[in-house]
Amino acid sequence: MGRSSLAIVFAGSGGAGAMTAGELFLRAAATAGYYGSMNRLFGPQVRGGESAALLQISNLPITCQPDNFDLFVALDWHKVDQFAAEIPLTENSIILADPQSGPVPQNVARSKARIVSFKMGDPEATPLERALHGKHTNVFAAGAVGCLAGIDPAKMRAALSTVLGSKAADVQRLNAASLEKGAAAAATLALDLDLAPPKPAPRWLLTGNQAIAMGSLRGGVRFVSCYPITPATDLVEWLAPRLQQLGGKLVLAEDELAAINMVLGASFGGVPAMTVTSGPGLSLMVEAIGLAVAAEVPAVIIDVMRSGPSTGIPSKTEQSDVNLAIYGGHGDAPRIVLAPTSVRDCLFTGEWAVYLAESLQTPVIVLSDQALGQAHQVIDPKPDRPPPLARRIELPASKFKRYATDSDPVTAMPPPGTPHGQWVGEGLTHNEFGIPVSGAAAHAAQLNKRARKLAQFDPGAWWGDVWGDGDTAILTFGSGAGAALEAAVALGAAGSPTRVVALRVLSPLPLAALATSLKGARRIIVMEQNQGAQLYHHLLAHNAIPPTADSMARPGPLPFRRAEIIARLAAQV
Amino acid sequence: MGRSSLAIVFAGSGGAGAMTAGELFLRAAATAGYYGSMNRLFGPQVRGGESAALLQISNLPITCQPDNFDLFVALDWHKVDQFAAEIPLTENSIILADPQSGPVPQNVARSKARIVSFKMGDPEATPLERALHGKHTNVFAAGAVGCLAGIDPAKMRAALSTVLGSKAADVQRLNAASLEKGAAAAATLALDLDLAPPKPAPRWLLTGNQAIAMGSLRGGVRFVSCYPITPATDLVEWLAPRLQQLGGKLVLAEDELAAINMVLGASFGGVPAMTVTSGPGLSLMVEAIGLAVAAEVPAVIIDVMRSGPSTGIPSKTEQSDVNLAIYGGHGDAPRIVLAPTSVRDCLFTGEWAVYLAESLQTPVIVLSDQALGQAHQVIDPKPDRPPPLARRIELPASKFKRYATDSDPVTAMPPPGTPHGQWVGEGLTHNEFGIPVSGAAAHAAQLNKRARKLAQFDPGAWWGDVWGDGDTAILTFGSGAGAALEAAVALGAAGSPTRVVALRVLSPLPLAALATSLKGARRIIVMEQNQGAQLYHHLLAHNAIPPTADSMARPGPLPFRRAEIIARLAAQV
Amino acid sequence: MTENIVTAPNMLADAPPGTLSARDFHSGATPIWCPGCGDYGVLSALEDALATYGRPPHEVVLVSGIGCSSRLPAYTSCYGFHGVHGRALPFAAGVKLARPDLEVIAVGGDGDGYSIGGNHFIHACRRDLDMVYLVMDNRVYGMTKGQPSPTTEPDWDSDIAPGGIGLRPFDPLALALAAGATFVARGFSAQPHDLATVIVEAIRWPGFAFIEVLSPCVAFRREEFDWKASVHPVKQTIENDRAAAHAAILADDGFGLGVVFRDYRRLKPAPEPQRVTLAEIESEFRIGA
Amino acid sequence: MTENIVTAPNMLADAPPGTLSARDFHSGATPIWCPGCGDYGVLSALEDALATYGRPPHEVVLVSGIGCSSRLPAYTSCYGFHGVHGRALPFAAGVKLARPDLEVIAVGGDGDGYSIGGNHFIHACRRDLDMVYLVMDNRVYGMTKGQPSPTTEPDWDSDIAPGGIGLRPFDPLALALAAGATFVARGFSAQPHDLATVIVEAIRWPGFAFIEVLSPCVAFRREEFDWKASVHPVKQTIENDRAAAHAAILADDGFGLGVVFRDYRRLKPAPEPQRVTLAEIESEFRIGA
Ligand SMILES: Cc1ncc(C[n+]2csc(CCOP(=O)(O)OP(=O)(O)O)c2C)c(N)n1
Ligand SMILES: Cc1ncc(C[n+]2csc(CCOP(=O)(O)OP(=O)(O)O)c2C)c(N)n1
Ligand code: SF4
Ligand code: SF4
Ligand SMILES: [Mg+2]
Ligand SMILES: [Mg+2]
Repeated sequence: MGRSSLAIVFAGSGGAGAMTAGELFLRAAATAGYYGSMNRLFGPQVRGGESAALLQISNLPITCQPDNFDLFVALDWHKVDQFAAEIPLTENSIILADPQSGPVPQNVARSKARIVSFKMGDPEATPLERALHGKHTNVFAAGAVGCLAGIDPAKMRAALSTVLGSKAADVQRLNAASLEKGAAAAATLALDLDLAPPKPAPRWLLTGNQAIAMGSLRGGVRFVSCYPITPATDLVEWLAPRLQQLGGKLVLAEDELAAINMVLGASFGGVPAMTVTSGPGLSLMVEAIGLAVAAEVPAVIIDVMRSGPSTGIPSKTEQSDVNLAIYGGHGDAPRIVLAPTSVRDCLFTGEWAVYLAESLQTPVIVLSDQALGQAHQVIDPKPDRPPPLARRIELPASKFKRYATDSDPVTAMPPPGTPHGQWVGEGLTHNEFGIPVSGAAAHAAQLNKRARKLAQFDPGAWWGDVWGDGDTAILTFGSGAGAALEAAVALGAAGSPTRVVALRVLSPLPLAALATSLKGARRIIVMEQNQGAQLYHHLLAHNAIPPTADSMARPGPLPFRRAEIIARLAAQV
Repeated sequence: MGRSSLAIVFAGSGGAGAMTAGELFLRAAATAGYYGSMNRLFGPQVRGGESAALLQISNLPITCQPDNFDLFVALDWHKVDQFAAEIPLTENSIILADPQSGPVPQNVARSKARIVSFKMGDPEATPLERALHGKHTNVFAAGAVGCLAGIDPAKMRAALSTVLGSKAADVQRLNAASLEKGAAAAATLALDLDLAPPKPAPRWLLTGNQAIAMGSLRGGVRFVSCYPITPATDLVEWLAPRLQQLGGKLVLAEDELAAINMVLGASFGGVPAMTVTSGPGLSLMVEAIGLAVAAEVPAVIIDVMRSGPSTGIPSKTEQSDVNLAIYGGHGDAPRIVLAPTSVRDCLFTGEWAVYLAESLQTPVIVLSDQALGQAHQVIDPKPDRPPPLARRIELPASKFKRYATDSDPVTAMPPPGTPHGQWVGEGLTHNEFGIPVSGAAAHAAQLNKRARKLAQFDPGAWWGDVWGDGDTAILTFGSGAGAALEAAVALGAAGSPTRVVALRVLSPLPLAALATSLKGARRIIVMEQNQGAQLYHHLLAHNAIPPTADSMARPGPLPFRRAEIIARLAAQV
Repeated sequence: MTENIVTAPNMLADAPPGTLSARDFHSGATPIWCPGCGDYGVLSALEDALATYGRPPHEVVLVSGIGCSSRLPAYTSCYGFHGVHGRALPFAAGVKLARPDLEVIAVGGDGDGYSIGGNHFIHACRRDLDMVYLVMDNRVYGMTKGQPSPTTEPDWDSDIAPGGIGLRPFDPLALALAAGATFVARGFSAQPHDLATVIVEAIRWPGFAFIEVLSPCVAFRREEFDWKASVHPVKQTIENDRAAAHAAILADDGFGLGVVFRDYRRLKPAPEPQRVTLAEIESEFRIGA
Repeated sequence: MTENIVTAPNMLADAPPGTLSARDFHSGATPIWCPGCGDYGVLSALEDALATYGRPPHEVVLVSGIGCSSRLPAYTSCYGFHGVHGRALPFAAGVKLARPDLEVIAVGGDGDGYSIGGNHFIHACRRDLDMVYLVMDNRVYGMTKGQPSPTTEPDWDSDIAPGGIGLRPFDPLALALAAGATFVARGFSAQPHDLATVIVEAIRWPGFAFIEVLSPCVAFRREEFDWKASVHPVKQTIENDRAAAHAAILADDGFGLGVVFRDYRRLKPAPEPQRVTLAEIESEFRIGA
């Protein structure tokens, strides 16, 4: 009847095409009806160095990386062992390697995984053919794994042609041949990796970055300005042509200071606007975020977090911009900070961020992370959508005061071009008309106006996600949520009922909802991927958790896995 | 026997010279042997608008603004009433005004202060003389107040000539005449403002900004790069010529990004270096502060806080950059954050900041504020000095690893020019040699190295100042400390023993010392001048205070005064 | 990439019927400027120019950074934004890109534009959006009470740079030219009528139009009132020939007033992309049954 | 302010005795650069130049920002600093101002230097400190995998700017010149020997020496390998005449190699201030008895 999930790695050096193998396999499995996910590892080289595609295929939605990989396919061994810490293997794992690639490196062999010799590449290809067209080891290997996992060969062929795209016909033909040969060769291996039959359904295959981008488009974003930065660049690269095709604009700014100020300008012009960055860029934006708070200009800021501080590890994940997102900026400049709870939720949170920014005339920061953003995942396609909320633009019947403090703190913000609506956006302390003043009363009145906007913001049911009601509660956010949930499921099965609370709204903290969600929990552990326990301290700062709550914080870039969480919970009792 | 203190305001429009009157009077009183202080208020005009000099003269050191002013001298009434909220008067106050200036404005008259008509200016001057040399109303008024307060006329004359500096002889002569005439005219007033005799001692007259600058010079700073910003500019303007005369350099950068990076460059070069800014500038610097953390480069950053967020109220005080100073920057980038507890302490804290930065190879942010920075104060001249601490530069006997993690976390940092010491400062995650790597182990090792540096930092007795042991504790910092102390003294006298804890080290929090200082306190109130209760939440975040502690937070720009604190404490019981 | 020659159609159009007067562009707010500040002249020239140009105040957006000069937007009756120091140009670019139908004018000072905002200045020249940038250059940071800016003479004495900053000042016109600006002019606040004429031309210019305005600071640079004696019209407006424009700017004493350079050569705009719907974009993700 | 003519004494000096070789400047660390990246040629030219110049590695500081090219410092045996994106020049200025005895060389890419770092670039030209700035221009953001930079051709197609960015590229030499640079040169990574010669001259130049180096990106701009066929020596090195230099740069096709401009005219440095002690400064505060 086959196993319900399978975790596979394709790894190899520059030309070996591990990523192509991974993409092809993921797509085929997804088309066949499995859930799946793929994360990618790269060496230090800028391009073409060694790489590894980390895949999972399952009959259930996948939300985190596996404790161990079942199958490690070495396209070659060139420097591949540097990934060892990120690719856990056990004695039950299988390593598929061509004896021609040489011995298994120590770092990998140490796992005691079973090594299976497997000649990869078309044994019949002539040396000339190989030189001309490459060895297609990767496609051969993908074909082999497809066969071992029991993926419908027709789906494999279709996925191959999608992945190859517009490549020349002979390239297509030779690759197709390699795919078949790989499958044929695998049939000779006595390995049982068969998956249980899939449960096909209409699904989407996308990355977290694409999901946020899509959400923002749904929310109405039609202007994006940004400066490239890993791991956020692919979000905007996906967005650029599509935004244009929707009649919007994507502008490459000279730096992040320009990017965020262009966003504020476009937003002032009346168009929902967004910027996309990672930690270093967010650091450069905090002055202008304070301006957006003070002048009350909507703006969406996506931060795809990476390992910090400073340049850190640009291509790898961490959750260490919590403090900056919530507290970054001089003066009292409260803003909304959200975090998607999964790749699938990126669609929801991306869209919601736009509505909140627009309706509350405030900057909204979305904290995604590399692990979510660059994960390719198969998801169920119809996630909830937040109800649309729009900017208040209609002029009041009485005299228009842009920054009136005597009414609803959300005041009218007519876009330029509106007759009789003229106002001057102001970052200095101002009176109700927006004229700079320096008195304590006006200062307090405007600070209170802005605070009231956030105080009246009610996230409703979307403040976060709660699973279970065990007396241990794991409180977490972002890419940690999936692993926490898997751990909770396992702990519950083992007789330790555990609940998981994943915050979607990190600031202002949804205190009442959080208290309800934690009711009855005898033990609270705040789990996050940074050294400073930033979320934990933020929660303590607002008495959202008792001083006795525990912290489970460690830096990136290794993802949290189920086994680690279970072990840590056990150790801390 | 006379009163022990006197609070006086000189106010008037552009040409009226309220500031000169204030400076002259303060200097004379100080020379005579009184403590004194002066704060300044300006209207919105860039130059030459209305202004007010807020003075106090006393036989005791002055550490905060008075509850009320005893004497309000209106040089004229032109728009002066806009300062009313900042110049509290009572029925016991006296307003000295020339009937020719017209009626007392409502905002001021509302106080019910006693209005005393007083013709200001030389009654004998001819119209031609007045046109040529001005009316010297301000000097006349200062002469009058000097007489009323019983300041030695010789000291008044000496102070006048100091304040006039290198002005022409006839200007000096005419002003001196006005001074005399003012004194003579005052003698006719039946007002009892006589001060108790002074207790002369060698003292210093300086601003908080000058005191920090002096402290930094004592600490060895010989390179400053900055970009002008109110209210920090006068600090560097004072520093510029003196630094040059000490063989150092002050560079005017093109922006704050350049300023902080120049500071890091100079520091890398081996020279203790500093930048000076206010909120908006600090916001722009947080990326580079993270670099200083990661690459372990000493740097002193002075933030003279003003009202925020965004451009806020540039010339007025607030304490709202606490969050930014402690938490600003992406990634885990802990740094040291200090705050001087008084103008006098600016000398100490300015010097100490340099030693901490140098000895721990870390950025140190000093949070001063406009109320401290621009207050002119008479202080006792020999404050404690911290023991000098220097940078570790000697190469180890074994192979030199700039970022070694196996030893003292403070590792050698030889300056360029040192043979065999070559190293590359690195903002990416790096190994012990400073080579960029992306593994989790090296990442954690370096984060831990830096965390250990801060963990081993022991501020000793200088973590903060504690006064008294009452069962109510006011926990505060910066310019709030003086007012809290005065309130505590009054409360103690009224039978409510109150202690004051003023933090000098805001981060990392001196948890043990703080706990000791709060021992036995049944009520803890965190007092700070911002809306978000930033310090309060920071203390909660680290369990430094119990969740039951109270917050007394409100935004600027009005200073905390004794009476307000007493009232708030009473109300909150 | 092939080039287009723009003939700037609206440059040739007549002024619209004079239904608006300078007063219609005045907000009535009291400037915080010192009496005698050059910026008053700029404000009145701008109001005149806008009246002449003839679009109503609600279709005009004035964007500024921080500084005395940057206070200008609130003194007009247009839409406006007084942002943070140095970032007027990217904000203005955002407005224009999002709302090409609006008339966008960025204003500010020499510190705002050439010091902290220098990068945006050169990139705005290169980006060549259809907007105006007007810098009130007083060769000092007025708002922070008198420090040398990038255009200050090297020997100008100040507290922060005793004896002078010792650096050769920027020539903003040369910088703009080198960065690719297509319209470069200089005005003088004490000649508001001529300045208004230049501003109208700049508004009509179908690209980025840069006007450096000499605007004395009465508080910290009294000597700048002597500029009255130094200014003179530029010899000629150079068209298309950037090298000649550089030579002319370098040969000038810095006091030549008028339009210095116009470049009619333009890159062909990219073709409009095909339109799609949100649903079509979503369908890209679809996989499986 | 009067001007000084510098004759750049060390320009005329002989090369010091050749006790150092290029190897002495090599750290042995393995570059992360793609095989074939132009930056290898720049690294070897720089090592050669430093050996020729003859100061030992510990007296040289290499400063960079972020980008492929900015990885260079760690590949040499000198002191170095790999800072944040775009800020190499102010960091280098800090080193030089604090330690005039050191040899300071800033390096980086076109994104680092002309995009995010553009303001520091023009201000460094103006500040004219005695240091070298070497930009490895590949007309692309290599490190972030292929986006157009300020020097990229307007029609270069990329994911982020489909069909091309549509903006006229900066000419870095023209910008440097307009910003006041006194030494402006262009090199080519595939001609490391000539490049080394230019670098030596730049090091010896007693002011800010800017070298734009064409350095192809094999990963994202394969077509740049055709630059080999396009480069040619500049017609002449222009001295002091900035207008002529502008004209020459504008007339050039962007592939002229060599020193383009040298300006020997300098401002007189301010006189050294009188020295005081800390105690004397403290005494200013003293008041009363
Ligand atoms: C980030 C930041 N840095 C510094 C300042 C302080 N600041 C305000 S205006 C100004 C300079 C203004 O000079 P300029 O643009 O020439 O305007 P002017 O006042 O001369 O008209 C400075 C440095 C600020 N507001 N924000
Ligand atoms: C503040 C900040 N923004 C963006 C980035 C991302 N980033 C790293 S390198 C780079 C561009 C590099 O281009 P270039 O300077 O031309 O160097 P090359 O890689 O082409 O040599 C960018 C945008 C960053 N590290 N920091
Ligand atoms: S300080 Fe100078 S620039 Fe500012 S308002 Fe006064 S005169 Fe004008
Ligand atoms: S991506 Fe381009 S610039 Fe970067 S190392 Fe590779 S070839 Fe060189
Ligand atoms: Mg100015
Ligand atoms: Mg590049």
